[in-house]
Amino acid sequence: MLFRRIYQFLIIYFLGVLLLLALKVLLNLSNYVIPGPLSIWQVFVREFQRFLLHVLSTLGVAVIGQITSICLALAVGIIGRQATWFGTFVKVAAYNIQAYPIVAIAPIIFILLGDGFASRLLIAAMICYFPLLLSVMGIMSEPIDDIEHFYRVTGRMRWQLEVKIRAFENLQKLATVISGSATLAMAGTIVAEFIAADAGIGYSIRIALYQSDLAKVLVALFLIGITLSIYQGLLEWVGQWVKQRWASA
Amino acid sequence: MLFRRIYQFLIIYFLGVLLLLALKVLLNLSNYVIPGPLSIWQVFVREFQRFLLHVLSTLGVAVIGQITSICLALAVGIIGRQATWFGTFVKVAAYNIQAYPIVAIAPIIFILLGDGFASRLLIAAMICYFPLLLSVMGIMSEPIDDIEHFYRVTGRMRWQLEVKIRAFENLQKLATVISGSATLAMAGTIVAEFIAADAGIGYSIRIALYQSDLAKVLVALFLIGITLSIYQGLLEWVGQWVKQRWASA
Amino acid sequence: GSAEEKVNYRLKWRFNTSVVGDVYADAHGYFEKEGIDVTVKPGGPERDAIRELELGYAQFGVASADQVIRALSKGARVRVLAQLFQVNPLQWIYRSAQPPITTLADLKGRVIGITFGGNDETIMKTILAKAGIPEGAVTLFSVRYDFTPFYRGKTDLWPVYRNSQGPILSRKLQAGGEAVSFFNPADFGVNFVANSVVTSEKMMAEQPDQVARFIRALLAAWRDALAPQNAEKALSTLAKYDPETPRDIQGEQLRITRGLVREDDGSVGRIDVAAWEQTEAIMMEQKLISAPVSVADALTLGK
Amino acid sequence: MIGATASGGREEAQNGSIMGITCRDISYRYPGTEAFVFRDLSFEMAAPGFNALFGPSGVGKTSLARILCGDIQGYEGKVRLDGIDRLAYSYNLERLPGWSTVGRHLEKIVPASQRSLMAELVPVFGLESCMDQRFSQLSLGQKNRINLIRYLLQGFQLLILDESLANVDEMTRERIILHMKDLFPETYFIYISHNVVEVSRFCRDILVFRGPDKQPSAVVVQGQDLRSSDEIDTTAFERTMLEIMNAV
Amino acid sequence: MIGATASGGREEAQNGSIMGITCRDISYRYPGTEAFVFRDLSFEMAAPGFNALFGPSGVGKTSLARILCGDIQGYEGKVRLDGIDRLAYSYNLERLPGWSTVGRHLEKIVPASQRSLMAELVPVFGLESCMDQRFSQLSLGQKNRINLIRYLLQGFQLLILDESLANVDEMTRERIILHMKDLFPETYFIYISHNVVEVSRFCRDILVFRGPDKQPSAVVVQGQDLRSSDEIDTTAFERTMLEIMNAV
Ligand SMILES: Nc1ncnc2c1ncn2[C@@H]1O[C@H](COP(=O)(O)OP(=O)(O)OP(=O)(O)O)[C@@H](O)[C@H]1O
Ligand SMILES: Nc1ncnc2c1ncn2[C@@H]1O[C@H](COP(=O)(O)OP(=O)(O)OP(=O)(O)O)[C@@H](O)[C@H]1O
Ligand SMILES: [Mg+2]
Ligand SMILES: [Mg+2]
Repeated sequence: MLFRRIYQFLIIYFLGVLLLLALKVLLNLSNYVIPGPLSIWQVFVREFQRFLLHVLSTLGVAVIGQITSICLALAVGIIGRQATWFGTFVKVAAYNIQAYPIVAIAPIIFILLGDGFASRLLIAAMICYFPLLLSVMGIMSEPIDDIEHFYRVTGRMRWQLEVKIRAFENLQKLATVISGSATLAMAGTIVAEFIAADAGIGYSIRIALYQSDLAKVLVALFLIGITLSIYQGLLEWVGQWVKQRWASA
Repeated sequence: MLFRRIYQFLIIYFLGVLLLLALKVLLNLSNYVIPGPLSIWQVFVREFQRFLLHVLSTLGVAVIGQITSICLALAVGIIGRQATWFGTFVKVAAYNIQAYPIVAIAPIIFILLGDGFASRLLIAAMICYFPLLLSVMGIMSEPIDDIEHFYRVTGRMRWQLEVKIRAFENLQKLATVISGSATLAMAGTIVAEFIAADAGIGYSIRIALYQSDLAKVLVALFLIGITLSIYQGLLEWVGQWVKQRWASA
Repeated sequence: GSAEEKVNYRLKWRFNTSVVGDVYADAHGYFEKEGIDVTVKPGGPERDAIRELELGYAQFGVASADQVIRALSKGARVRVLAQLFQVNPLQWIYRSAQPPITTLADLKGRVIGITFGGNDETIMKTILAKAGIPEGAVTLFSVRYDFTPFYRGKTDLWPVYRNSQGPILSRKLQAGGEAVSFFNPADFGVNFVANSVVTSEKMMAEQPDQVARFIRALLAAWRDALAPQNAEKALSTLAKYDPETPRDIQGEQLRITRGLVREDDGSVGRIDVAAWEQTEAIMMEQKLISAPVSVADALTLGK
Repeated sequence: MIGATASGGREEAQNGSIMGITCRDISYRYPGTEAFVFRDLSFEMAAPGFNALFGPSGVGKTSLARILCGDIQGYEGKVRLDGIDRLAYSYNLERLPGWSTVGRHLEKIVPASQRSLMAELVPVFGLESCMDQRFSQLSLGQKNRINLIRYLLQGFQLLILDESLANVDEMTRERIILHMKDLFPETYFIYISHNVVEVSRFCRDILVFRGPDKQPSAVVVQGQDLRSSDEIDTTAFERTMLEIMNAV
Repeated sequence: MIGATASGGREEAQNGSIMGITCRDISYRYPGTEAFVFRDLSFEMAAPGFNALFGPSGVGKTSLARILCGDIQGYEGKVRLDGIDRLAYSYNLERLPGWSTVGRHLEKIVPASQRSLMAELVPVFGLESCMDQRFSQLSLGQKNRINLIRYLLQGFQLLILDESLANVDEMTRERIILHMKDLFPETYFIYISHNVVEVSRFCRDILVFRGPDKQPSAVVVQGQDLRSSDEIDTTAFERTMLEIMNAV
């Protein structure tokens, strides 16, 4: 699976690059608009190590951001699943904050948290949490009567149990969403770096864009893609493992 | 419900503003860091009408973007649900594209599509589609054996039917995710305007940021929140209606 | 030529006072008078006029000198038609309460905001090198679009566009009881060229007449827009293209823009070859290009 | 007490220990449907023990059960549950959560005081070998029995068993019913089953449904109410069966 | 033909019309479990008609059914299905999709050639009033019957009915079975039920499971195979019942 994931990524990536190069040849574009294969390769060789380190540093933040947002989404999803006043209140809050483009509230975040690691993490988590939230909310607000009935009539139902039941019955869906959200955590971290940081691959991309250096951008995208493929492969594997453990403990 | 949604938004918004003002007083920040209530109000009065028009223009694009991304997510989710080579290929592609921060691929999008409406729409849709995709993928890849069994053994199962069965059984979850994705479509459109447009509330926010005018940003956020609350209320209502129609046609 | 010739003109930045001449030309029929149908398109940080020239999305554009030089170094066939800003508007704002910067040595010990990867980084590093200030003697602070660190005194100098952001910030801080000053690298001999009008070599070769008419119309518009007696007309035009900025601020912006673009004799668009060569040299020094590009060859001089 | 004010014959009861179920003129149709499930249904089940609802499929047994336990509201008529506070409706499609074995689940939900009873019941129900399995790994009849056993151990005063043993073989079913009667003599069971022999033999009051078009729409037939020690009286048994068949 | 090469007595069959089910030495345990569900199970069901699987809950009826229809693989031994190409396993928990009425669903999935047959079956199954309802609005027994009816109209040669009528009352069930036998004489039915009376009366070959510890682990008992026109031979019937009870 992991292996397949990686070579499929490679296919997609090179198809994309080929498309760009085809465009270059067709329209007779200079290296400034679309860099030639040679210069992409040179940039790759030159920047590989540095960019890889940046990507890994980004990945580190992304992982923490993802964990944070999973917790956040679970918390909000569990509270927001209720049709109570407070439940809908939390839901409305969670939704509205998401509607605001991060860039617009980033200044407020920086005022509140300073511009260190915390802000970056928060931005990454905010980009990542919402899709998780939607799924968690969808799953958590749908009763599984055949299982829950007993606990209700015996007065044993607690919210923890309810959450556990619904999570377990939707483990497959949750796993899909959580492993997919790795992607968002990564994108979120990159955006955060783009806005705020002076490290990480988002920062490198920002500089490359300032310098109109598409070759660097392409190399960065390549490394992001590879790293993400591996990370997601791992996550899926962990997901499988958890499912097996929980289903056969 | 709609009414509750709106006043809950108002509570949240004013709590947020109060927090900022409290911070202002506590840290003794000057007006240029956090504007005072009076100047926020003045900006509100001055800009209300203009910003409202911008928000509505943004909403228009967001609606189209959301529809586009629902279609996209359904298409990709339906193809990607299969464990075939092509299925995982599409999935890997869908995931990787998402991992790239929009800002990084925006230049490539502009190269390919020019800078018209298409680019903006694409960017808005790309931000919105992925969370939808995750949910659709989760839902579409989980068989509902008790219903599907018959169609399988009688050789009647077509992918359309499979999709229909799974969608119907998960209507509640899909409705949650789709109406929630309005939020993302809005955010996506604003980001697109931020990057590319010369109209819409995203553009206004960008200028406000460039001019370091937090009061304008706050007014814009207010209008975005109100508009979104109403739009989401409508969507939920439509969702209810569809559910009722489909479940009792 | 016929009035049917349609061309796109891609600006470097969105519609604001920095492009007053461009929108003035658009609003008051300067291009029509020359028989060209020009669509003036606003720019932005994600825009690149030189790319669009090659892709055929635009026939004329505004690009900064570093973009031109980078493009040349990568084989783009781009030509500079006119240099709009004689003085680079990219300058640093600082509070007047701080010791004034009268010599470069005064920078020592300050916290200086720069946008990593941006032109301000190039310029500031050139200045530091020129003044012999070692990297450790100043603190470089990574800048975003959010001014809070400057507002809250975490940085002493903050890069701004003198003509567009300058007046806005000055006013804000003044309202808070603080006066501001600007540090202008040009005052210390660093002339890093800013926005210029460009077109492709192909246009130059195939439509020299159209190019001539375009630049004639454009420069006339700039000249008129910046003429003090046309200030009201220019401001009314701006109000249409840039409703986001209050008119009094626009007046201030226009005044400053005039000082950066217009020469004493009222002329605009002069290409300062020495400044271009200095810009290229700086970029060589900073390793932003790997080999000289002979930028002078790309400049369209003499009229 | 559900859906009723205290009126009628039973409020003389001096304490809660005297239990009884009385329904008067119950009419019900599901929202949005035309047809009544039942009309003016009246009956009484005077004493605890193994009582039954019997009748053709679709006649309204489940609906009545859900009215009794309060799941369905909006009916006409009166339902009185005297001396019954703890009651539950259980049905044959219920599931246990999948994250641990059936045995562990039972341990969690059975009060300590009922543990020894549970130990007694498990072999009666033939479930020894299932305790280490997950619920999803059980056969249908095993699922039925596990579900029933957990309800039995909750100390309900009224327990409605909607086809709770429908997928269990007859021998096991008989054994289970006889033990239930011995071990829970004070409990009101309402057993819903399609097996006329079983109902006739083991039940006390059998409410036989006749459909909404006949009047009365249901009659109570006295069953043989057999216990494990009893010998069956074949004639009486056959009479009961006949009575039921004629009622339907 | 599933899980077997053509060897043994039946390959002499000149054409596909001679059907037969033969199993030889089937042993199976679920992956990850210790205990065998059955060991060296051998049996033959030589002719079409109403055949049955019978045995205590948890003995392996469902498992064998799913082996026969190919759902379960990885067993030892041989399964031969001669002359049977179209076969299906159906069970009592199946559901119809909810987006239209039961009647509309049936219209969609019943071939035009079977429409008149369907019109005949609906009243026999007592389902006239259900056609305008959604599946979720039906009673359990109604669900069972709707599910069964749609399988009957697909022209299967072998149809395994796993407790497909378990939640239907006995009278309706009897009526349904008799009509099925009349209308589908050429079809191989394998009927799984816990009702010994029903199985003894209506079935032809009854495979009675004895659990994995006894040898042979299952025996075939001849049932009365009653049709709608037949009178029941009480002695023979009681002998069959006894035979079954003894076998288990
Ligand atoms: N949710 C519902 N909406 C509309 N009608 C319903 C609903 N549930 C049940 N019915 C109808 O009410 C009638 C009684 O159903 P009920 O489930 O009570 O029958 P039952 O006696 O339990 O039958 P069975 O023995 O098959 O379980 C049936 O005709 C059924 O179609
Ligand atoms: N997925 C599974 N994993 C492990 N064991 C299983 C699984 N499914 C069934 N079993 C076990 O296999 C045995 C036979 O189950 P099966 O469902 O075939 O019984 P059955 O004869 O159909 O019983 P019933 O009459 O209760 O439906 C049971 O003991 C059951 O616990
Ligand atoms: Mg029922
Ligand atoms: Mg079974």
